[in-house]
Amino acid sequence: MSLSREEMAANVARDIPDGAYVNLGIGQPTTVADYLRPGSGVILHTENGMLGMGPPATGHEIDPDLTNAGKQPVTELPGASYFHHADSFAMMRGGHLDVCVMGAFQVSVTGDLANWSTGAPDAIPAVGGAMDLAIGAKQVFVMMTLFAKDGRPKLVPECTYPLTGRGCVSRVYTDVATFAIGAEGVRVVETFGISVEELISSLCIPLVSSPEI
Amino acid sequence: MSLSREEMAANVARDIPDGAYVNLGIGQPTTVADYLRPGSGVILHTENGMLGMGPPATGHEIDPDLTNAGKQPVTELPGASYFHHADSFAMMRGGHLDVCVMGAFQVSVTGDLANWSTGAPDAIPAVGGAMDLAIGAKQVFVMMTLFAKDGRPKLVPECTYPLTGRGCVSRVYTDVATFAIGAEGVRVVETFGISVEELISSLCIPLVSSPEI
Amino acid sequence: MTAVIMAAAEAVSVVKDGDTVLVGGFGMAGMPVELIDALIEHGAGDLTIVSNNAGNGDTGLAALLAAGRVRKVVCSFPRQSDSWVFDGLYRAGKIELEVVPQGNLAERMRAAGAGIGAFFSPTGVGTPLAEGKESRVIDGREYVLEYPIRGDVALIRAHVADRMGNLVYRKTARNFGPVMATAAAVTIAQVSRIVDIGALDPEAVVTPAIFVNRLVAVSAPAASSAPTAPAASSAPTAPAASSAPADRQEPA
Amino acid sequence: MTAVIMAAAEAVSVVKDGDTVLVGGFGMAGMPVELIDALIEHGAGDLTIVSNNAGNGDTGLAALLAAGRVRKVVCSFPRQSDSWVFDGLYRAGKIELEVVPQGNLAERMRAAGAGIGAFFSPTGVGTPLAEGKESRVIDGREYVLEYPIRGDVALIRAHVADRMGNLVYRKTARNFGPVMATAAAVTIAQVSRIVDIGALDPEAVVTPAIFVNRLVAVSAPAASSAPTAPAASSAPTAPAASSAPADRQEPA
Repeated sequence: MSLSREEMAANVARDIPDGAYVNLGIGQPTTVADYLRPGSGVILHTENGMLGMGPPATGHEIDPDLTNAGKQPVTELPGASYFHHADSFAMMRGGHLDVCVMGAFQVSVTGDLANWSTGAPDAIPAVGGAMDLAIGAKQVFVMMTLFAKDGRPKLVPECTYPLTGRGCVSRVYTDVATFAIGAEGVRVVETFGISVEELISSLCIPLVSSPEI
Repeated sequence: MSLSREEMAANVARDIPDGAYVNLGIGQPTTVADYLRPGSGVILHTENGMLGMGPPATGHEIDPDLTNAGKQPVTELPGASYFHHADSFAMMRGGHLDVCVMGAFQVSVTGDLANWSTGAPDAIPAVGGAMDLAIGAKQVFVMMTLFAKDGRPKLVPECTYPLTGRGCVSRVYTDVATFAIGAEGVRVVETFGISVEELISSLCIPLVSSPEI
Repeated sequence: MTAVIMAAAEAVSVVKDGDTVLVGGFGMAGMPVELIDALIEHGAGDLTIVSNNAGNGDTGLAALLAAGRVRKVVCSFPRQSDSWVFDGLYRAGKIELEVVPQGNLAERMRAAGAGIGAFFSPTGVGTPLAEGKESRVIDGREYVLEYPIRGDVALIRAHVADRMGNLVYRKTARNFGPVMATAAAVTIAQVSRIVDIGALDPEAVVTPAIFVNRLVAVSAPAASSAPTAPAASSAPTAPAASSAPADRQEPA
Repeated sequence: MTAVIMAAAEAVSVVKDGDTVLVGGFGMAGMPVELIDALIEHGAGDLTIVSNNAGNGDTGLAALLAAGRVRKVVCSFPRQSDSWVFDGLYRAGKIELEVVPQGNLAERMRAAGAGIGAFFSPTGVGTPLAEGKESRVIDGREYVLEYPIRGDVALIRAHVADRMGNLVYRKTARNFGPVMATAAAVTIAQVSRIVDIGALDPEAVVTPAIFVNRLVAVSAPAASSAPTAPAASSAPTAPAASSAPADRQEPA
């Protein structure tokens, strides 16, 4: 059985080291926070100027001056700090975040990431902080379904969509398998309801398997 | 009669606009603060990370964590703010200070400033924040005796000492005259105990006089 | 000169046709809505607006765009669930757009404020947003050369100011305010409250007064229902969006 | 990882022979004297020290130099009235010196911490300190290209830390600390006091914990007789120089 979005988020959460400084991208990656082990000591960064971001705000906690990168109301944890945008992005771009988690349209076998534009001629371009996160975090985890709605694989020999960052992705968490991207190429770390042989035949890329699979 | 150092400092202070943000260099320029009109609203910047610096600290006010650029203990005025070194120098280099006042070995007719090194082979080079101040403040005022101890003029056709900054000085306050440096060249603003003719004959530079002299 | 306290209409009258105006805020958090309203009233047009987004809903920046006063928007993320005003103008070819990665946007304004002529940025390398830009490999890593973004005027929202113009902000409404304040020839700050000189802790001032030219007190800013006490963390009283939609295209 | 609290000796044991060590302080204000003492005890040598000055008197940085552990000093102002240790080593040809204008020194470390590959600086143009460096005219003004300064380790002194490593400083002892904390692979902060998580105001944190790896509590730092309460401004009790001489060559 392929994984639900929640199970994918749990897989990502499991690989985040205790005490790591982490930025969770807008949309699906935001849900990874729900699966962090209590007491993990993971500290969340939000690009709009905060470390120590807490869970979504509800009811009387909602404060329009306290939002995440998706502009949703959030809360503040003890030990939080606020800083301005240049400092926040210096933190990202300077390589201080341990992990960031983002969605993707495509990831290439060399870790190129495409997640901001489909290149459609009528689309309004918008990139936000994705390019800064992609090149800044020590590890970039991608969370996506392995196949697009039209069935085409999203883990590809080379990205056909406009790039967000080059050679930056180290792990890809999908509904049917988890991959590690490194010097040796793409390694299958785990599969879910699919064999490595089926994976190989459905993807047009070279794969190596972890010994334990 | 040529001016005392105190009178030179008073001349500089007189030309600092009310409410200006000002950096006073180490040594003689520091004394300009003593001659600012009470209520002038001038706000002093110190390169080591403070706006709103007050007078020197004495007795029980002395705090080793609160010093000026000369590492002398100072005080804090209401409305002060502290910031780190990169922010302090961004303030200087970004053109936000209205006036800085510095000493000089030489100033050229085009406003070049030499005040950090005599180029002596055995000297230990040291520049501090002088080069940043020279290029950063909206106006650079120099305060110096017009002649060196050996009698040579310090307002020169071209600096022979290593430069601190190019074309940055707008006013030169000396013991025998005050000069303005601008597009039209060097203008004598005021003289003290010396005639313009004597000035011209003792300096090897073209001078224009203010109409009022 | 320390900051001068004035009404919004007078404060924004410094904006001229054709100016580049830096507008604070990340979405509505930190957006100086009352200053923008005054700018609409003032009437200056042909503006270039530099802001993280291109307006939300029908107020603030969106209202300025709707009034036809903006020639060009420089931002990182124009397309949001509620950016219909910008979307319509853009699709009708009535507005120019320069998309800048958010970190480059912040750093380019920081460079303007800090006197940096240009800098080699790690962001955008190998992407369409670096096309045509100078690049260089330094210590084995490729960078793109980026230039400062300066404003004629910055409109920002802070929380509390003292009468000199020192500013503190509130939570993530801080965002672009401190950077924009350094990058504009004239910075106008809308604040919830103006206190006496000496009332702010010098260690906690975020924007020193040297960067602030004009102060406008707006006791109940439309963009925020934040309490006015600097240290307060109690709940705001006005309603707020309880489930703001994600503003990025979700690729997954 | 949030900061780990340890003794000075253990904290500085991360320094290896040949490392580049960023040392905070402007003169003695903000100088992490106890960390430097521990580093002398630790014994690592062949160090490159990046600091604003090159030591004062016979303690702190000066003691490290006197112990023969430093190959090179990168600073803006080595020559001071009480820099006899450095002066002697320099004149004896026993130490290298790179003089960097103070603003370039701060900005180059800031660039290292912010991921900037290089930047065009307005400072030093046309002076001997720009000789041999790439320059460029941008918008009619000349700039010099400056590169980041990275540290293997930063030794800084702050005032109060919480147990995560968030730091606040005290008055002008803040100086280079926040910048150096961002520019080193390992940042060690000496503080007067460590408080519980939540005890610092999130709006007033100057160095977020992400930049701090090791915390060392020194209840009575030798370099300062500052009171330990964060907001206190009462008089210190230890004597201090009442008429420190100017540290710059006075040209007038």
